[in-house]
Amino acid sequence: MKIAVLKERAAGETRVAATPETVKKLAALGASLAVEEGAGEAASISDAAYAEAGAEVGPVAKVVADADMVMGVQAPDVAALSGAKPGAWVAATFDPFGQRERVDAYAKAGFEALSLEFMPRITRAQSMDVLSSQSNLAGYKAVIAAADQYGRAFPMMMTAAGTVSAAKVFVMGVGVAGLQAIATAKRLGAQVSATDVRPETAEQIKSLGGKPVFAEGLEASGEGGYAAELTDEQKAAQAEMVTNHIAKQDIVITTALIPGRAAPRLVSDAQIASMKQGSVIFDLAVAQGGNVEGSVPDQLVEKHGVTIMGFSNTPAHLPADSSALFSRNLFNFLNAFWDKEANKPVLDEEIGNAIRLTRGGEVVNPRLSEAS
Amino acid sequence: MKIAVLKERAAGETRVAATPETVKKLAALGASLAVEEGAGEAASISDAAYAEAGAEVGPVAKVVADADMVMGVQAPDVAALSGAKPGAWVAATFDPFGQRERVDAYAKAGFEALSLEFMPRITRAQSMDVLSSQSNLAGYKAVIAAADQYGRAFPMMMTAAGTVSAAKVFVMGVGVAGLQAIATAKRLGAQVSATDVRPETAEQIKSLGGKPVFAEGLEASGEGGYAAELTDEQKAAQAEMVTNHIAKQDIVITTALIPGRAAPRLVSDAQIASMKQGSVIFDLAVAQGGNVEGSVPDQLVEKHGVTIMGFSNTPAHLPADSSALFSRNLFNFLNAFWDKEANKPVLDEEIGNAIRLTRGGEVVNPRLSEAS
Amino acid sequence: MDFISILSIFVLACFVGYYVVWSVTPALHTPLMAVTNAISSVIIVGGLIAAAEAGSDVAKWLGLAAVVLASVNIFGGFAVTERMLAMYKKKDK
Amino acid sequence: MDFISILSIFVLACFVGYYVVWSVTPALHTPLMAVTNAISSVIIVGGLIAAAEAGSDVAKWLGLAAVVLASVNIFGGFAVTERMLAMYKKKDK
Amino acid sequence: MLAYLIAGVFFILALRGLSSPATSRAGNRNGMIGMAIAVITTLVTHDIANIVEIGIAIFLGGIIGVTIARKIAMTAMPELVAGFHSLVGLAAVLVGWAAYLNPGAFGLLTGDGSIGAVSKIEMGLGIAIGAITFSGSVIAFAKLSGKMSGSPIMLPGRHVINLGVLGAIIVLTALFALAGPGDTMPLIVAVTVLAFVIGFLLIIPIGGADMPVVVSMLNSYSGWAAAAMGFTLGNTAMIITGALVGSSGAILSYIMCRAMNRSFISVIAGGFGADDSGGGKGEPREQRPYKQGSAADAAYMLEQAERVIIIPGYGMAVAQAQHALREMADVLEAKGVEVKYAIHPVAGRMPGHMNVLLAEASVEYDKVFELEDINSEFAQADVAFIIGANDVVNPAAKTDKSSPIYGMPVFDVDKAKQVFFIKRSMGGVGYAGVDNDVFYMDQTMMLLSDAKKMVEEIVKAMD
Amino acid sequence: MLAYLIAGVFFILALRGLSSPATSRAGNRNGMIGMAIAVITTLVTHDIANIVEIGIAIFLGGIIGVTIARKIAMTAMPELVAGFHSLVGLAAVLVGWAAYLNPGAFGLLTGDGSIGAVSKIEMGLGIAIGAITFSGSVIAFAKLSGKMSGSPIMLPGRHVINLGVLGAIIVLTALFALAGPGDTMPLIVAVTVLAFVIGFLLIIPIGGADMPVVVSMLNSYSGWAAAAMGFTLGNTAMIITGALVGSSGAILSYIMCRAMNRSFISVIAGGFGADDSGGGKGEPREQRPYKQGSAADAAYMLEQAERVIIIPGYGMAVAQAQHALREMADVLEAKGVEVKYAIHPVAGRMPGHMNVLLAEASVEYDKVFELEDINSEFAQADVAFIIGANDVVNPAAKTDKSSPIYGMPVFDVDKAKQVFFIKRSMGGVGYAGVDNDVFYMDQTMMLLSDAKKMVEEIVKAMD
Ligand SMILES: NC(=O)c1ccc[n+]([C@@H]2O[C@H](COP(=O)([O-])OP(=O)(O)OC[C@H]3O[C@@H](n4cnc5c(N)ncnc54)[C@H](OP(=O)(O)O)[C@@H]3O)[C@@H](O)[C@H]2O)c1
Ligand SMILES: NC(=O)c1ccc[n+]([C@@H]2O[C@H](COP(=O)([O-])OP(=O)(O)OC[C@H]3O[C@@H](n4cnc5c(N)ncnc54)[C@H](OP(=O)(O)O)[C@@H]3O)[C@@H](O)[C@H]2O)c1
Ligand SMILES: NC(=O)c1ccc[n+]([C@@H]2O[C@H](COP(=O)([O-])OP(=O)(O)OC[C@H]3O[C@@H](n4cnc5c(N)ncnc54)[C@H](O)[C@@H]3O)[C@@H](O)[C@H]2O)c1
Ligand SMILES: NC(=O)c1ccc[n+]([C@@H]2O[C@H](COP(=O)([O-])OP(=O)(O)OC[C@H]3O[C@@H](n4cnc5c(N)ncnc54)[C@H](O)[C@@H]3O)[C@@H](O)[C@H]2O)c1
Repeated sequence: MKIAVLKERAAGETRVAATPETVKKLAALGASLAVEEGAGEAASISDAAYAEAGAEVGPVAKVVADADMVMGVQAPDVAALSGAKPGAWVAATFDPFGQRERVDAYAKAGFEALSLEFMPRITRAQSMDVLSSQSNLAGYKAVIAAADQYGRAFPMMMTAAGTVSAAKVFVMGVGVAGLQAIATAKRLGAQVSATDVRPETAEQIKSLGGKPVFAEGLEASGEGGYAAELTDEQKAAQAEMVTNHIAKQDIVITTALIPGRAAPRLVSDAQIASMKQGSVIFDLAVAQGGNVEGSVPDQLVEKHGVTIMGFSNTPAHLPADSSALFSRNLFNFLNAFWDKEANKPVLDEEIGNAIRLTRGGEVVNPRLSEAS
Repeated sequence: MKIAVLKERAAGETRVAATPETVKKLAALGASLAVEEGAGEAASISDAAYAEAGAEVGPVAKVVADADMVMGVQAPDVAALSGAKPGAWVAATFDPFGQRERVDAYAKAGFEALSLEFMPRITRAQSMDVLSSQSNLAGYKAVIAAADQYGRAFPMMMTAAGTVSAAKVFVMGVGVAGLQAIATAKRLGAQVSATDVRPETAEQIKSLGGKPVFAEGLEASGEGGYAAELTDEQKAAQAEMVTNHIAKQDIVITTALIPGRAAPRLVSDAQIASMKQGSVIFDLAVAQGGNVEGSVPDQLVEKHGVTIMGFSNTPAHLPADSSALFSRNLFNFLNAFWDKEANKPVLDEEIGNAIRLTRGGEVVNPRLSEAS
Repeated sequence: MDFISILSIFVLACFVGYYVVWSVTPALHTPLMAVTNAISSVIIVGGLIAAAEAGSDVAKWLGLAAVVLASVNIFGGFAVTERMLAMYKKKDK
Repeated sequence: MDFISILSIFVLACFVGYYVVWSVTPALHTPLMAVTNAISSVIIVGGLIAAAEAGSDVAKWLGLAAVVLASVNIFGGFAVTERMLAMYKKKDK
Repeated sequence: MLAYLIAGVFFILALRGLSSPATSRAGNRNGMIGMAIAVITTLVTHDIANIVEIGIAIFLGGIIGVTIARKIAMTAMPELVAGFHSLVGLAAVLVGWAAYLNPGAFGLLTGDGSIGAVSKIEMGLGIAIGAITFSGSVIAFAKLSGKMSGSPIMLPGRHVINLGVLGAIIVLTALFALAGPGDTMPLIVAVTVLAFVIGFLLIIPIGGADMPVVVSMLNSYSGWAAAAMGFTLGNTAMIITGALVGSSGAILSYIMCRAMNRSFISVIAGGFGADDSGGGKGEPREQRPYKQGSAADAAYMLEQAERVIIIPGYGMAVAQAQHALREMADVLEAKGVEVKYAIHPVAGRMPGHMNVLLAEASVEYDKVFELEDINSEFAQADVAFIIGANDVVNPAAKTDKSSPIYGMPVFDVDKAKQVFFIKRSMGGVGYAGVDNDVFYMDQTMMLLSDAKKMVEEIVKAMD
Repeated sequence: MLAYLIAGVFFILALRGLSSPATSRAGNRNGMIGMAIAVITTLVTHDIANIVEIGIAIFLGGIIGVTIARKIAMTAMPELVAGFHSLVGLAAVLVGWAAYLNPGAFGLLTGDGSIGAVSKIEMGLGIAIGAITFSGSVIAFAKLSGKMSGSPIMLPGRHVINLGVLGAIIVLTALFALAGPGDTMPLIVAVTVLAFVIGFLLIIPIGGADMPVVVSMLNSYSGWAAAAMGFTLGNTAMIITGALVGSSGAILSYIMCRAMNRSFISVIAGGFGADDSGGGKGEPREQRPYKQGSAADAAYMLEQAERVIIIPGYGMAVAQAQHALREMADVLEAKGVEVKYAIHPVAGRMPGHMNVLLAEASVEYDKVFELEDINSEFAQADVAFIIGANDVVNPAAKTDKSSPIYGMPVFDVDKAKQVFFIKRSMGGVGYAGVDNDVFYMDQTMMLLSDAKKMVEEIVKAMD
């Protein structure tokens, strides 16, 4: 079985879907690997390192030719896949709701698209879950970037020249990224508070030394540990809580997402205006529509003396680690289903059906059929 | 007594020598304050805030006119001071060794230049010591900036997708900035080691959870808690230790300075070449000539896959806090010597003679006479 | 011996017993019970006297029976304690 | 009372004394000394007997002197202890 | 007899030695020496008509005792001790009767050739307490060894019956003391029989969980019986020892109750006060037996260990126990114990959750290991110390295909010699909400408490 | 006498009560009750020829005792106790002599109208120990109250002299016991005199720092004297009490030596073994007196406090004591004590040094105060707890123009009721390298140890 790893083509994408480490491990399973020239450059991995790990390194056409499977971080345009075996697998993130046309194109081209962000949140799939591994790093990066942007220091310092008080950091949305953001801000010495709509997160916030700030009676746990959308009434309650709390904050990190929908709007312009001069808001959801009014991906927006920032692709700002974890997720996925005899992975129903978008020219995923 | 606060004219300078807080306190002592329009802008302080605190806000000419004293972060060119009283005091940092011409110009213009970086390191002057307060913030900022630049996360994370190992941070030069760098890196979860030439720093490194790494037999404590220059032999010993240690490091922060001299060269190009791809070096001494071979102020230099960075003015990257501390240092200085009856500060010999550069048309500072 | 002396001895011994176990590690509760059990077989002294003296045959046989029972206890109790305590031999470091 | 009983009582009381102070808080060392001092004035019993009985005038006066000294101790010792312990009155919360 | 006093002192030293593991073996030796002194003194100071029989009796008893002690399984210790108690009780009864039948030998005869009233009271008490000890211990033995159901057996109206019998014993003993020489036999027989009965009645209603306390209490009774006989015989060794055993046994039962959080009164009063509800709070979802331990137990075993592996989980984070944990590890390391931390990839609620907290507590990175690197070391570990983890040690992930966590790699804690498991209650579950077989393993000791509090107590208990 | 036994039990309970502050007052009461029982019993059971004189004697003694107890300054307690000891010693001598002169009254006469040899030995011992107690206590009193130099006075050849005198006492006592009725007087006089002398000789060479141990040891002696007289008189109360006081005093001196890190033997042997070097290790740069405390003392006072202010400094950082400190504060807060942290602007070695460490230990920010905000609160604080800080609490910064730290604002710790000062030794200095008057204040207790270790011990001592 030949697996091709392409250089990412999306703008700003610095990650790569395989590292020398996973190349070696996949080769040990029995696969033959081909890696496009320069694929790892942005993640500080040289072509030589891939070659040394046992991959064939070459130009894209040669790499894709006759591949049984293509691995990517973001799914490549179908055009880039010409030459791959018919019905070949393409394992990558597809943003299936946002880029439906691409999914349709894959179906038309007869590839089997495996969308890694549809990996079910079950215990045994934890090690294959790219959303978790990438959100985790994104949560860390958001705080570091905000700290670098902020004109003051995070920790309290009582010095001979007077006291620098600790920055007040407010984390909105306490999923994987939010928790790591709490942990990181706390480490830096900030006073951290956080909010969510799933009540079980209160204990989790405290377990990292943060202070939960919850609107009363708000409870919107959805399926699989995800959040559900709020009713209008709930939204009003939440907005009021935020209005009261946010004016005292120096740093706000928003991470709220609802699967399959636009990110919820958590911070309004009026609320931003109530904040102190020099405060910083990092909108981790900016690529999904943004939690913060006026946030623009990859731009520093200054409003009412407050800086609003957010990256369209946060994990790409930690290319080395995010590539390492992404590629290990992919390896764990293939390894779990690898069939020695067939010398290829054979998926089971629970996970296979969950992540498979297209097969035999059709869009087969139930979540996509519902959504359309 | 009229005190003028100017908007900083130096490139990249974002700080300001007075904040509304110190304006109010100085006014309470009996001074009348004049602040140039837009002086606090870069530090998130509006003109209105100054006015509210009791300062007269206006264009530079009006502010300087008849001033008994001018306060600045970096000393302005003499040209900007026309209109001030003859013999007026100018309290600011002068970089007297680096910008000797400016000092001479001040002498010629008949101003009394008070160089704050010459504040003696005695206990009662601690609260007036701008070097300490600004180095402290610089040490913090260096780590945050390096962390933002680094393609990986600092802390160890054992996750379902595998382990991210902790970044190894090496701090060279353990003065005020170095200690804060150790503390900040440690907070972020890095494995921190540090080195210096003053042996008493070993205990201080440990007191922050870092690991001292010292070249054997190296001891070069100078006067007033500063370091002395190394002999060639000592330099060789240090270089060997660094060569052995640095290859294993992910992040290097250099802070070594020797008063009145160019910063010592601590890291050579060959040593950089031995480091891992993707490593980051932050040279805090870059403005004083740099501890690292090839470092250029305010530029990201990439050499052997390693990023070398450094700001010409690090505290200016935390404008709000650095202004607050700088201006409080200044206030503490004036307050300590304020003579109620004369309604102006009257310096004593120990501190006055130490910081006074020019008076009555002459360069009067002993350190400058020695140096020339 | 007069009653007051005996009583004094008794009372003081009660105090000693009280103090002596207050600080026992929980892990030693069972061995401690085994030892006190063995020690309480000091009743064998009564059995010995009964068995030793002439006068009543029944009393002698009762005494002998008491001696057997108490001996089981004494030997068994100390031996079993020794076994239990072997677990607590200080590890060699 | 026979010697063995007395000796038994003595030995057992030594054990009790040993145990009773092992766990004393250092802060209570001085009050403890004051109390034991007061208690050891139980020697007054001897003084009382000497003073009470007829027979020897010298003995009587010696006894009375002993009673005075021991009384100083008893009253002084307990009173001073009470004063010291007043410092340790549990604060009202 | 000075020798008896010396024997008494040796017994005191014996108990004293037993209070700490370091001196416990010397303590046991002291006990033996004391006993040898007492026996030899008795033989030497009496003219011995039947030295051969006595020799045989001692020899016989010794053989039996040593054999039992050698053969018995370590797990059967509590029942063995209960069994031994019954022997002491019976011996006391026999000695009492012997004294009654041959008062002259014990020097109990008053001027008129009868036994003095005080002596008779002491004798009656000795016999009664001995008999209670005997029958009570037999029941305790039966319950502990499983020969009888461990659950409490509640007779209707038992309070009234018990009080009646006890009253009868007291009245009969008084009558026995006052009765003339010819009338005493039926009275003492009645006392003996009733005492056997009450011992039985008192222990029958006490549940198996409280048995260790009962055994200690019976131990105390056997001491009082010996002391009573000592009064009768005017024997210092018996008085000292009896009082010693009596009071130490009582205190020990009290301490045990306190450690188990049970009311002392309700346990010792047994038949009088035992509450009718079953033991244990916070029912496990499945009523399986588990062992609960105290901080002191854990402290002791940890100190004795050579290799300890700590497995932190979400509960440590909730309790914010990381600082206390680090402190515990410090203390252990100072004692030469090797301590490692095993971090599961999904321990906690976010990736790297445990790492954040351990770094906060300044745990060195080189003591922190990931699953693959440390899982093979459990076989060499003396203690696996699980603090607030649950799912990540659940063997169901390896064995039970129907479990929601099936397929996740987990720590092989069952390979460790001893497992400590800190959680707040048997009722609580982990993220996956499933029961965990580790709770019920033989080598597992559950430490039920808030993690921070428990670890702090363990630190306190170590020194 | 049953009553004497009861008195003895009350005395035991008295000492037992004194072992913890909570029960100490009840303990003192028990002591009074026991004494009352003993005295009344004696009066009731003897025919009293001189009840009036006795009444006057008791009344007189009582007045004196109570007056002294009321008037004495709290700081003079140790010398007062020493003074009281001398009285007990003298009383023992007097009673011994009374018994010698009027043996009939004490029932000491044997058949032939003389005193038995055993009684004479007991009597001789009682008198000798009493006399040693007396003269020893007088010296201790003089040294403690400053009436005599506290420094050890070393006689040349004192070891030989002491041994000789002691030997003479023993020999003379033996002769006294064996001598015929007419020859005893000179012997007992010689014993008495020599005992006075040896008491003096034994204590003279012991330095002032060891006096508390000596007082406790003399306490023990007074107990033995009472016990010896108890043997003579066959009095249970005196025997029990004497043994109790004797052994507890000895143990107490041992405990005190251990706490002070001094060898027990070298102290009690006094004249025999006292090393000729002055006491104390790690000389302070100026030999000024200071109080040293133990973790248990600190724990106790902290628990009793309502407001505690912690002042951390560079030493806390060096010891990495922040986690332990946080733990201590947690325990105190759980007991209702208010705990605040006072951070000096230049504490540590870098700006914000303390903040980093306290944040690491998760100390809430709202408990951390800067100098200006908290300095006025020391007047209301029960305890200022200085851990590894030094320069930042040095009052020389306010008062001494020549000091290198003159002009720096410092914490007004002298306003707090009690100051604890943790550092490793009296020799160590802070960054500025100057001595600190706070060490020598009345309300300061120095806790000399590594900061982390000390705080951990304090936590252990609290419960
Ligand atoms: N790491 C991740 O990224 C992540 C993310 C989401 C989910 N998960 C899941 O979370 C689980 C992690 O497993 P885990 O072993 O760490 O934890 P766990 O299985 O959730 O168990 C937590 C344990 O801690 C106890 N506990 C809670 N509070 C306590 C306290 N204050 N003191 C003492 N004990 C306390 C609980 O029992 P009591 O209530 O009886 O005290 C329970 O036994 C896995 O199932 C994993 O799949 C992990
Ligand atoms: N904050 C800054 O930016 C800065 C920078 C440079 C200098 N300074 C100067 O540093 C000083 C700071 O004052 P400070 O009060 O924090 O500290 P300090 O005056 O330096 O005193 C430190 C104290 O800690 C004790 N100590 C050291 N290690 C210890 C351990 N392991 N356990 C227990 N005690 C220990 C030392 O006594 P032993 O040795 O006897 O234990 C000493 O008493 C000021 O003089 C300040 O001017 C401050
Ligand atoms: N068991 C597993 O296998 C596994 C693996 C990974 C994550 N998870 C769990 O899944 C959950 C979701 O994680 P995620 O990070 O992917 O979530 P996410 O990225 O979908 O959302 C981020 C957070 O935003 C919150 N949110 C949504 N709408 C909000 C609103 N209006 N206001 C405030 N907050 C809002 C969500 O509750 C969530 O906590 C977490 O609890 C995580 O622990 C479980
Ligand atoms: N008492 C006071 O009032 C006071 C106030 C502030 C600072 N200080 C002390 O002054 C000292 C210097 O502080 P600073 O930060 O201003 O120093 P700095 O900025 O002059 O130098 C930074 C560090 O570089 C080190 N260094 C110099 N040459 C080196 C070489 N070749 N290799 C490695 N390291 C080298 C120095 O030893 C120093 O630690 C510190 O000890 C600080 O605590 C004292």
